[in-house]
Amino acid sequence: MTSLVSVDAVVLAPALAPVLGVVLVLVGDAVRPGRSRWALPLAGVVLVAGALVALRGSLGSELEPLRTLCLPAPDGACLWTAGPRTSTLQAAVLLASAAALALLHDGRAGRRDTAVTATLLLASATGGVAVAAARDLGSWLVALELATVPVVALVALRGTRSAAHGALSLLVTSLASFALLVLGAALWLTATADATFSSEAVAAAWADPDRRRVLVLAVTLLVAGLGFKLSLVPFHAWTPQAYAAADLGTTLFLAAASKVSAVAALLVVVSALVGAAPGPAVAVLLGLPAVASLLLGTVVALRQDDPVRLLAWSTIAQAGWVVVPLTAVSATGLRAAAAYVVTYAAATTVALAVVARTGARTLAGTRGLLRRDPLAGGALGLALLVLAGLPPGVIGLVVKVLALSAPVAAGVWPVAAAGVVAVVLGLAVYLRWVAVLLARPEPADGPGEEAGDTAHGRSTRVVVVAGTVVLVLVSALPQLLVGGLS
Amino acid sequence: MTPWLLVLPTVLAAGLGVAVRRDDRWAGALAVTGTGVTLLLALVAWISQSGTVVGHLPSLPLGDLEVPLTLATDPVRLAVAAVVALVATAVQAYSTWYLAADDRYGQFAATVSLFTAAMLLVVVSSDLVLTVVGWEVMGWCSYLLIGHWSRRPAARRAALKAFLVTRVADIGFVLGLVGLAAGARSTDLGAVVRAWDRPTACIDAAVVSGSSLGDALGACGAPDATLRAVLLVLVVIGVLGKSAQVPFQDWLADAMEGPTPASALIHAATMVAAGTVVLAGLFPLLADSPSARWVLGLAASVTMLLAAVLAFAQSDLKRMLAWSTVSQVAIMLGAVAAAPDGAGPDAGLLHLWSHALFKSLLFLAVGWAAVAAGGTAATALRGSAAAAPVLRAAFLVGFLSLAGVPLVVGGVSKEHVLATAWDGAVAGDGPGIVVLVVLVLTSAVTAAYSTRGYLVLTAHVRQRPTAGGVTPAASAVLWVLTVLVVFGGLVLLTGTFAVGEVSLLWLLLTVLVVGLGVAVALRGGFDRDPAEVLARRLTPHADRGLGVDAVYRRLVARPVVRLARVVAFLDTEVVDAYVRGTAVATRAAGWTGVRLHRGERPSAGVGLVLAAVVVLGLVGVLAWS
Amino acid sequence: MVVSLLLALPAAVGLWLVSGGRALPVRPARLLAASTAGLTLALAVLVAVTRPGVDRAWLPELGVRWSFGVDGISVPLVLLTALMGVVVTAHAWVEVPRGGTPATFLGCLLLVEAGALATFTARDAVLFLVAFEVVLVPMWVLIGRYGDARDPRARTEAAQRFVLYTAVGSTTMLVGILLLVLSAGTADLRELAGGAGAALAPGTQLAVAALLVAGLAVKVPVFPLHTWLPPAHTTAPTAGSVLLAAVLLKMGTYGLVRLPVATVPDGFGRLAPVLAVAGAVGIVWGGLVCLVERDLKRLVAYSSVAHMGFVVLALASGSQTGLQAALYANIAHGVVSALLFVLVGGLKHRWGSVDLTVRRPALRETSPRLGFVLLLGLAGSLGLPGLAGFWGELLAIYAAWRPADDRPGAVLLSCAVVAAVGAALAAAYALRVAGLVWSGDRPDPESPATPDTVGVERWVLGGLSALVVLLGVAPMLLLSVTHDAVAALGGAR
Amino acid sequence: MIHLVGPYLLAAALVGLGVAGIALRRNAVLLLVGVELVLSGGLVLLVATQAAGADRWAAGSVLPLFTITIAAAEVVVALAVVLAVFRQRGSIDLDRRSEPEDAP
Repeated sequence: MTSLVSVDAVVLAPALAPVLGVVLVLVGDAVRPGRSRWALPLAGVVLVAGALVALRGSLGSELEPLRTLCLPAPDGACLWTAGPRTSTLQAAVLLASAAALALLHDGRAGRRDTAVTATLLLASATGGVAVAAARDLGSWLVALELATVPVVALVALRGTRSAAHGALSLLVTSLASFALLVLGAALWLTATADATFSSEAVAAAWADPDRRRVLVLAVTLLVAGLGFKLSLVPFHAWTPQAYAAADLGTTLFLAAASKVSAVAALLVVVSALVGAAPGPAVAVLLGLPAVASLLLGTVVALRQDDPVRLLAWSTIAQAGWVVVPLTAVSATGLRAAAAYVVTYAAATTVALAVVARTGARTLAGTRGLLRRDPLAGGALGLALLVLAGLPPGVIGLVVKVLALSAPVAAGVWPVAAAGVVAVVLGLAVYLRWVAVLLARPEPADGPGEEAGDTAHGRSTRVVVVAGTVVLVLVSALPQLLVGGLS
Repeated sequence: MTPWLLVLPTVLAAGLGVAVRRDDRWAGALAVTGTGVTLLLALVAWISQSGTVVGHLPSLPLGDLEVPLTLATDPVRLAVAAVVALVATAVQAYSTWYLAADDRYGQFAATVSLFTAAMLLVVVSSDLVLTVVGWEVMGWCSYLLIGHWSRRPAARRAALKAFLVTRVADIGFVLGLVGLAAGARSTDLGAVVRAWDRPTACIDAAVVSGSSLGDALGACGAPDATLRAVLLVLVVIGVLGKSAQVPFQDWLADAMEGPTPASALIHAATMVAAGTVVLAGLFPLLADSPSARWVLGLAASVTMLLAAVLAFAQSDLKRMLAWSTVSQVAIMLGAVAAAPDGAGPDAGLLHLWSHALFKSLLFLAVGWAAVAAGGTAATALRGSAAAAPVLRAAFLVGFLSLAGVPLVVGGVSKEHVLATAWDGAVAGDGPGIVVLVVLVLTSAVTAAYSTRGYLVLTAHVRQRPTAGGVTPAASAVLWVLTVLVVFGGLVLLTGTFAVGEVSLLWLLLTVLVVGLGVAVALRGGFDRDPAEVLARRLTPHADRGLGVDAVYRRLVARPVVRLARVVAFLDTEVVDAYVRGTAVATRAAGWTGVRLHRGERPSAGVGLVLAAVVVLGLVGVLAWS
Repeated sequence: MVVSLLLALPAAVGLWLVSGGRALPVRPARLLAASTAGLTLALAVLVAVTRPGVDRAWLPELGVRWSFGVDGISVPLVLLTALMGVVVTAHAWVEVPRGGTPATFLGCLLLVEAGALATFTARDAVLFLVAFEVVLVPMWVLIGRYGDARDPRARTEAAQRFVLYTAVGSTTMLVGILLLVLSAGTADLRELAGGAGAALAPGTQLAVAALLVAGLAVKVPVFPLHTWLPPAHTTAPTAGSVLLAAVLLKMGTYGLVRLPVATVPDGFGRLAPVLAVAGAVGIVWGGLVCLVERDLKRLVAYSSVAHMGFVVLALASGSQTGLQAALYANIAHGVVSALLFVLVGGLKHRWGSVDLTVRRPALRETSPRLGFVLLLGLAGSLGLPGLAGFWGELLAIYAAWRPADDRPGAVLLSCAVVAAVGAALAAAYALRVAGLVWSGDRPDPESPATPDTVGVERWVLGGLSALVVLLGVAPMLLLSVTHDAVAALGGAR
Repeated sequence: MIHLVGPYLLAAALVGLGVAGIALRRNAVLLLVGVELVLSGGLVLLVATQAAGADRWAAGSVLPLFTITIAAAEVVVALAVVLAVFRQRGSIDLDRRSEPEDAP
């Protein structure tokens, strides 16, 4: 007996990279405490490197996923299984974390707690990467909480009164959802008698009425627990508070990296149900929150005047969109959800980076941005159109088409109908902002107004440019994104 | 010679006329040339051609509907085309003088050319679509011509009224023709007639061989007679509108607001007469459909007499001529309606032919006289024929013809109409008897107002009106027309119009009736206006067309505008309300959502989570256990 | 290759004008835009003659291909769109609305053109949808930014209403397309029209047809989904109105022909009576509103509703004649309404408003050329023979009178009668406008005369007028182009 | 296989108690306690499942260990945040609204 499990460091690299980053930062901080200006750049480099490794994986094939941490021969199950979709999601998590770091770097130049920030963020990214590849209950739970807990601390770290309040909201919701997740995991184990997310076990459980009941309850609790991370209505209440309270970098992390990892976790659960559990049950469990998110998110976003809060409510609506294809419980639905969340994450990253760059606290603060600052204005406009799903943000439209095609194929009409309504309301939300961007800048809107935590730094600019390039590229060739998720 | 050649010159003249409209001389020359060439071509064809010549355009690819766009000429059509071209040439030549001072003469000349082209198209059309084309273009041109002096509110209103009234009637016309074409799956006139014609020979043979009529109809594939009657009635409605017959009669008198040459054209040879041409084309179907014949016959009869009476009582001589047109067109339509199956529509067409000659003469002459006298009212025109010798001759011949005195062209044609009506009355399957009776009455009234017109125009007055710079062209036009009116009856010798013999008895009857009318008119002596003597109290009502205009307004215009207001209101307040309602509802929902989340209490999130879990769990477990 | 160039040229120049070249001064910008539009027109003619195609993989996961090409149905629309591109960019010499930089304005025009061209050439259902959406944002900018300068609020509202209302339609259509594509297993419009769609179960066909018709009816617009159109037209700048009427509305009818009519004929057949009634009501409804409408631009917009009613009615009839009539009326309305909007836009530019209740010197007296064109446009609008509008409307009435065998004859017959009444209403409102604007008294010497049309505007109006007449006197030009494709559609039934 | 009604009932009772605590208590620390109760219900369930019929990895025994560790970490963060909040506003009542003057 050589070892308990096989370990392939190259396959694990996307998760190991941030871990390495954590170690380096902690060691560095221990050597020269308080003088860790390099911590954030270092973390960024590590994250991008990890993302590149992960991207390599997304070129692979679905039939031969990257596997490691496999048990010896008779069992043969692998605790880490990363197909192309998983790899792409991991890359998205890492890149979004890097973007968040960039904003934090610009936003808190001169702060002393950069090492802590970097550590927390890297830890959370590790969790996000790991949860995507986890295929058993234990790793899944651990990775998920590793992704969640540091974020609470990150929000609280800002130290203001509202940050504390937001962190408290986030905390209590996350605690409750953690309890639900554990309970759900226990019920899952009870129902399927298997600690992995395997469709065979689910199919077996579904065949027995008693176990089916427990399984449905388990899925309910798991969806509820993940719904919190995804900001699905009704698990969304913390979102606007935490978004508005945190640093913009943290907000970006919450909005992008955290959402991608949550979706990755959800995909792990749902992919076990595909083909095993009949659609309608799961369709209702996922469909109700999805529809509620779509409608409530857009409707409330329509009345927001703070860009960050608007984006928070838009996140809630977009979370609904991510879940829409999952209601079909089909392989195409999984792909559509992944494509949607990646697109959403990219667009939101760009939008928040631009908000950080301008420091606007109200929509009016971005008035005429397209003329004052064509780069930022154009990037924001494109990102909003992607979120709205209108060309020239073609990718936004493509992923909406993908998202709707799953429920249409499965005949989940109420969800499709809600999607139609949400598209239109969403247009109202985002075009309202785009109209402000297009407007003639008022003379009063001088640069002097740009107070607050403006981040005119170079790294924010890099984020904006890189994000825009990604959006333009995948808009022109949607295959680049969608192909990596099959 | 392809029939398209008849239409082309005037179309070209119209097109080029728009281009050269600034230069009066060019415009005039072009217009006269266009119609003149057409006249020549028509005459040459009429003389040289014996049978039917068909001209094609590439047919329209329309799937299951065949639209061959055929034109056809035969001697009758060529005769009518010739007279149309003649009148148009006369009008064009005349208006070079009449409208010499007008700043929009060029437009006028081009419009007249287009108008002529449209009428020629209707005349030679052998395709229902082309008929509609000519028909509608004429309507539009009438709008432009009547409203030529658009600075005058009365002219604007008259133009609007003319177009709208005829267009409303055209609803029937278009639907009728569309229905006929739909039955035949073709718009070719021949195909339509074949498709809708009653296969009489087949039915008779079947009935003789012992089957019932119903079976015979079925066996022979006879078209639906009821539908055919409905369609023909629809077409007749359109014709009634364009020809200003009851109940659409009122627009034509108002149309006198247009320049006199335009009136001459509209009244004499084109628009109002076009209905006769169209119905003549559909005659084989019409003859088989008693209901359509009755509708047409009754409307024509009522119009004939009513218009004649109104004509007599008009205080304005130009309007008198207008009403006389209405009456005369009714005679043509009456002839078509009354003609029995064997007779054919040629009596009506012959009357069209002669009416074109004498009515254009009268209008052009009155136009000259009005220029000389400075107005068209009977009092103003009194004695104005003295302005020029040609006027005296023109009025004499014209009114004789209008009255239907034998030997002049109008008399010749009217006798044939009488004879046809008699045949129809004898055959007994149509409105022949009604038409006959009313026609006789109308003849008397017509003679009376013709006498009145002549008396008024040629009365002795102290001050002789001056001729007023008439160009030789204009007076030559009048002379030519006068001569043609006198000798036009000789057209019968060509054998173009297939009409029966007229016995001496009819001649005698006509003379008697006309004499009666003249005698009545002369009751007040030679120096007084007969209308003042006989119809003083009727005159104010007649001048207003018996107030039919108000009826139109009350029955059609006002309800439609009211309906339009209601619809406009509904459009913004009901149809659009759901749109605005959605916006309001969305905003309200957003407001509610914001209110619900205003507190941002940490505990609220937890509560929501628990509640949702309970609900979802219950739903899931209960639904799928 | 040529097709790609046809789409890429206006798109690329348009994108550059709204991004990199936004600061370009008006002279070079409009020269660039106009020459691009001219080149596009040349390419469109080339495409119409050679009929090339392009077909590449785009989204294999969804079976969507990057497939563009033309057939008899799309050729006239491609030409019309390219021509309107020239018209609107040339119109920049007449008037460049304020509200942003001229380059952005022109860029948006080119982007709308590119989107419309892509819509008309797309041979893939999903690609069609994407192209369909491309025009929304530039058009929204045109209305919202460059619209009527006097009323910013109305401008914003009209733009928002336009984009949201049509998005409701296009998203509904999206669901319909997805259902169609997923149940038929292909997104290729040729395959779908060639029998893949017709083979679907009746229930699916009906559902697909209902979704597609409901979605596209918004864009057409069909009564009662038309209320976005009048405000959009009223506030849009002249060039925007022209594109809206001549190009965007056509996308709706084109979509109706391409999607429900061609792919799910049985399902469409079951909906046809409803559509026919909506069309007929629209004809009369639009005509009646025009009788009392005060704003000339709104009036022309409502007349569009009436005219599109004829198109829809003809489509609903289901016969080949009906299809031909619909396609003809479609193009005819494009040309006539473009003419009227250029003209009315010019009047608004001159007068400041086009309120019909304000007494002004008659056009016939002060500016005969403008007056002539107005009269021509009105005559075309009322369906005068010899002008473009006539053939489509007459044939639409015929088609409704004699619909395809599977249509309820009585319903369509009543619709034909109503449509004929609507034609009379058209005469009434056209003459109402002529009476108020065209004819009238000589102006007071003091009242300012309306300047007559000169320069580019004159050429634009002249060209459009010539086209109106040409389409009227030579219908075979267009009918023979569409005939084969229509016959092929009929054969697929 | 033995019937495990007792452990299941215990788990249900713990979860119910925890949920009640979460729902009714407005004090952050007491809420934490409620969460821990729900968690322990889950743990009991896991162990009971393991006892009822072991899965191949004995996850019912292993998972509780993981979970307890995570919960401990979570509580650390939670207490830190609660402390921070208490320092900021002198109360850990979860029903308090975010103060407008501090809102962004």
